[in-house]
This record gives sequence, C-alpha cells and structure tokens, in this order.
Amino acid sequence: MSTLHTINKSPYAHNALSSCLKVCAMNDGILLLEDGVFGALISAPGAQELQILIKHGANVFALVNDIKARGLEEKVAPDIKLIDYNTFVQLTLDHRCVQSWY
Amino acid sequence: MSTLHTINKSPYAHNALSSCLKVCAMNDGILLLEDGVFGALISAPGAQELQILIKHGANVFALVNDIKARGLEEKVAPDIKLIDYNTFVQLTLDHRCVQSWY
Amino acid sequence: MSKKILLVSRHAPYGSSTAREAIDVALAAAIYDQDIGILFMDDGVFQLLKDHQGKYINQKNIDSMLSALALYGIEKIYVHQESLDNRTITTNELILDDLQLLNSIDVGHLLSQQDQLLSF
Amino acid sequence: MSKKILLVSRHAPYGSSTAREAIDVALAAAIYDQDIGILFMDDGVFQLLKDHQGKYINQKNIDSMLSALALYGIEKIYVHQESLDNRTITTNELILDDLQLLNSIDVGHLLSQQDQLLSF
Amino acid sequence: MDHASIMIFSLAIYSAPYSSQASYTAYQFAVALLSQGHSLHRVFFYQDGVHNATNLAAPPQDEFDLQKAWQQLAKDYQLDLVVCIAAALRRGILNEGEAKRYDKASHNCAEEFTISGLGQLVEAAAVSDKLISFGY
Amino acid sequence: MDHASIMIFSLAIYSAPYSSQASYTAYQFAVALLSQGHSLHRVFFYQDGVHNATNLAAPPQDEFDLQKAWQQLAKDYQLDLVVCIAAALRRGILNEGEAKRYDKASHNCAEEFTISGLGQLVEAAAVSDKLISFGY
Repeated sequence: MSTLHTINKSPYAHNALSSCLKVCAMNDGILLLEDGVFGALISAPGAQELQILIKHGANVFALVNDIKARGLEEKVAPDIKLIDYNTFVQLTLDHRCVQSWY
Repeated sequence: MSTLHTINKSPYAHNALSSCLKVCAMNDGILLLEDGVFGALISAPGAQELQILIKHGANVFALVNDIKARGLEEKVAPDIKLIDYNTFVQLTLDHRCVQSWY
Repeated sequence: MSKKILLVSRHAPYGSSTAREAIDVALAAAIYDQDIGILFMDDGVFQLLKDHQGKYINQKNIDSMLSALALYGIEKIYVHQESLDNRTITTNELILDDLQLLNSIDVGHLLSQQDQLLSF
Repeated sequence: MSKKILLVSRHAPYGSSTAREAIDVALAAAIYDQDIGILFMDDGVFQLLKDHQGKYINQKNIDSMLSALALYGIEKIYVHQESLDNRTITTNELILDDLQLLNSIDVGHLLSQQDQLLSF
Repeated sequence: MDHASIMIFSLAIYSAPYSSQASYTAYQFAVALLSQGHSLHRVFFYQDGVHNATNLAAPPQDEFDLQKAWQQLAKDYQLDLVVCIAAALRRGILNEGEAKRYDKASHNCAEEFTISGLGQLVEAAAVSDKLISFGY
Repeated sequence: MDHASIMIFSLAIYSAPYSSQASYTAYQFAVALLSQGHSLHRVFFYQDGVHNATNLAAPPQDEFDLQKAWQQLAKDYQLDLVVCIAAALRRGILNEGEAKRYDKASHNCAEEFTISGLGQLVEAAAVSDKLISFGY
C-alpha cells in the first residue's frame, strides 16, 4: 500500500520537499500544506520532479485554504489538486500511513 | 565597515547559509553556531563558497563549544577558526553590525 | 539618539508568526521616531504578494499590515531582486509601489551601512 | 493490539530538542512492548556520530541516549545511506553497529510497510 | 456514512499555537474528521505542542483563540486531550497536582487537558487506525 | 579593560528555551560580555523567547535550568529583562497585573522579568552600541 506525504515547509527555505521526493514512490500521494504550498508554484525547487511524479501516476495535492491565504491561487502548477480539510481526512484513509516532513 | 553574519541552521536542511553567502562581502565575517556548525564540514553545501571567501580575505569562524558538542572536531574544513563565547563578543565589536541568519 | 536601523525580514507569511511579528517591530520603530528601513529577501518577499486572504486560515492579512508601513512614515522599503526572480514574482504582483529593488551586492552594502540590524 | 510502528528521525541533534524528544518516544514504545523501528535520515544521521560532548553546551549526550535503544530491545535501526554519503560520514564513524543501511527506494518501501509512522 | 467505514484517528501535535500554523491545521483536521463521523481517540500534545494547553493566553479579541477552540471541541466531543508530562514540565505547563509536587505557586493547564506520559502516545498509535503527526 | 572600551550591548531573543538552543547561546553571550566588563543595557524577549520568563518550568534536576539561570544573572548584574507584552499575552505568559486585567486565575512570569511594549526593543536599539538578535 502507499504512503501519504505531507510537507509544511517552503521548498525555497527547507529541504523537507526535496527529501520527500527522494523516497516517494510512484503510487504515493503528496500533500502540500501551510508554508509547504509555496512548493505548488511552477518555478519552485522540486517543481519538475513533482510534474514527473504526476505523469507517472502519483497524486499531488495542496490545501486550498493555505493557497488562498497566501494569494497563490493563480500561480499553482498544472495537475496539482486543490483540496479542503475534509478531503485531507479522506486522503489519510486512502493511504496506509502518513509521513509528515517538516 | 563590515558586517558579522551568524548562521545557526544546518546548511543541509535550511537556506540560511546559502542566502548569507549571496550578500556576504569579502571583508565581512561569518560565524557558524548551534546547528550552523554543520556548515563547517568539508563537504557541506556552501563549503566551496566559504573557502573562496576565505581565500579572498573573509574570516569564517565556528563556535568551538557547538563543534565539540556534536563530535565534529576532526571534521572541520581548513581555515575555519574555532572560537569561544568570549571571542564571539569580541567579533561583534570588530564588526559594525550583526546579521543573524536563521 | 536616533540611529539608522534596518529590519531584515526573510520568512514566509502565515506558516510561522515571524513575518507578522517583524512588521510589528517596524511599526513600533516608526512610532518611536527611529530612522527605520525594512528589507524583504528570501521567502520574505512572499509577504508582498497581492490578494492574500488570511481569513481562510483565521489569520489577519499580512499584506494589509504592510500597507500600514507607509502610513507610519516608513519610506525605505527594500526588496532583494534575486529573491523575486527565483520565485518568478514580478513587481506588478506586489502590494507596495515605492519599493527599492536591490541586487545581492547592494544588499551587502545596505547591511554594512546601518547602525543596527534587526534580523527576522 | 501490537502494531508495526516506525519512528522517522530527520533532525540534527542539539540545535533543537526534536532529536532528543524523538528518542524518548522510541524508548517509550519499547517499554510498552510495541514493534518499533527507527529510521535516521537527512540531518538525523548526525545523531549517530561518535564522540559527542554535550557538556560543552550543557546538554546530555544524544549518542549515549541512542546506545540505550539496544538495551530497550529496539533492534530495527535503519539509516538512509544517501544521507550519510551527502555528509561524507562513513559507518565506522557511527556509534551503533547493528544498523541496516537503506537506499532511497528501500526507505520508500519501508515507509509503505508500516502500520503507523511517527514523524520527527 | 455507514458504520463499517468509521475510522479511529489520533493526532500528535508538536508545535506551539500562534508561533506555528501546524496546531491550527491539526485543529481543522480534527473538526473535519469529527464532522464526518469518525472517532478521535486522542490528541497528544508533545514538544512545543504542550503550549496548546495553557489557560493563560489572552490573544487580541479579533484574533482566533486556538487554545479556547481546543477546550470547546473537547467539551463538544468529550475528547481526550493529553499533554506529555516530561515536555510540559520543561516548558512550564503544569496542572494543580504537578504544581504542588514541584512546589510552584500556580498552575496553568486548562482543565480539559490531562497531563500524562509518553505511553499515551504509544497507546494511541497502537489502538488507532490512523495516527497523524503535525510538526513544526 | 580601560573605560573607553566598555561597550553597551542589548540582546533580542526570539526562541523558546530547551526547544531551541538559541536562548542558551544568548545566555552564554551575556555571561561572556558581562565578564569582560561590558554593559548589558537590556535583554528583550520576543516571539517564543517570552517562554524564558516562565516561573513554572520544572526541568529534571540533572539538566541545565535556563529560566533559573536568567533569574540569577539578573540578580547578580541588576539586568533589565523585558518581555514583549503582545507576544507574551498570545503565548500565556502573564504577570500579576496582566492576570488581573485579563481575569486569569494565575500568573507565571518570574519576578526578575518586566512585561512591557515593543518600544523597549526600539529604545534598546537606539541607545546600545550593539544589538544582537538570537533567532530560532
């Protein structure tokens, strides 16, 4: 079964996302939240790897409340799905475990 | 006059050192402390830039107590000067201002 | 006893309180009539983006706090150009108009010319 | 009700309390007879270096806390090889002997095989 | 939601309210799972997360009061909010009993929170379907 | 040290004790500068630094007690230890006066600390030769 990875740190400032990307499997999920949503920008460090993962079947999500709070709605990279807290709960059920990268 | 930069975050995990290196002038000083002392390792991110700065006259220091606490005494890159808290105080007097990168 | 003070704000808004509490310091310095400037660099430039909607996470908007800087008479607002470029942010996406864009060497000069630095 | 639990420890020792408080959780899990493993990766591998001297900053040695893991019956201790390599740390520099070195793909597998993850 | 799909969650919170957004996210996650009819076995506060339990915070009235929100949620759903004793003692969060034991003049742990050991985190991992960590 | 070289320092501390090493570094820096005969105008505690002021921490006896160390240093050198009121109220650090004002049953700010406004940080920057920040 697969793992849900949550990342709550900006990839411009911290290594949380890049570390996650090293071990993330193709059928895993990645959820960007809090300052982690800066990783949803098209030009963010790790953005290319995220797009490659998505092409290979991984699901990448970002908490829409955190995106809106930071004024990033128009800047999110393609195929990153914006979700609410209810869907966050559902994602934890769809995956076996949650690894929080912070 | 010149600036003393202090860095207290590991360069493997955070961008504090790399940001500092972008704006650090040749006559500035850099002090690695707390988890920032992992930046004193020969292979650390930013280690080459530190060596170049040193060759051009900048002074790079590391707090010896933090180095010893982490078992790094044998692993410090050349020309990084190990100093104690008293010398830290003196460094703040030798420079006009202190910018803390964290 | 007025000194030339620069506040350096390097952290992203909302995820931690650092950005918010740094602005409070800038406003306090202005109230006490100090010669205060503020420099945004690294993730600190995300504070300057328009269209924050902090209500979605039950926080006050940082961008509107920043709009108060001018009201408090803080005119020296500097932004590190490379930090904007790395984040593909253009100046017309920013909340403030009277920004001075600095390259990395200029930032180094700016730091060296202050009487005190307040690092956030 | 015993579950397969993996504690993931990614933070450097001493600068913050995270590494130390993560070890306390591992020891508590062992006391309560859970099937607990621990994975060191990223700056977490610095916890494993020999010759810590925490007394220089008035802290207890992390490496000696880690030596207690075996005494508490924790035998599944994993280390991310690439995290060691990036820090030019060799296994003979490490405090523990019975370490299982994993590449990045193996770490991904390990995470996916647990019942619970404790992320530090 | 049919009965078979009700899951048991526990949350582990490692960061202080206000200073970090992570406690707020955890709170919203708790609200969402409860509103979906799932069960929340325990919320365990560790590291700087213990500051969620203070009853002395007095934020400005126009700001969200997360400490108060936890207390209300605990009342509404009879939640088991547990603060790690070792982490709390080091950070100055005490209930009446601990204040007496350590000869302190006052205490500051809100009554909706229980102070207990790390075993409560381990037990939560053992009996819950899902344990989610919220770190700083 | 001759009189002319005595410098006036102030320190700004932004992180919690124990959780982060930065407060400890600031303390050692303060000890060093005082032992060299310099003057310490003020130590200003802001953000999570306000937790240095709690009098409710009860760390294990074999661990360094930083909160107590600050209190002793303040007595030895008549230091001006100032806690930012806005940061303290949000984080649950109150003295007796603030506890009354906000109708709280207890208070937890050690008596060696003064609670005051951000103006005290600004004033420290203005009158000191050196202001050093210790961040998380």
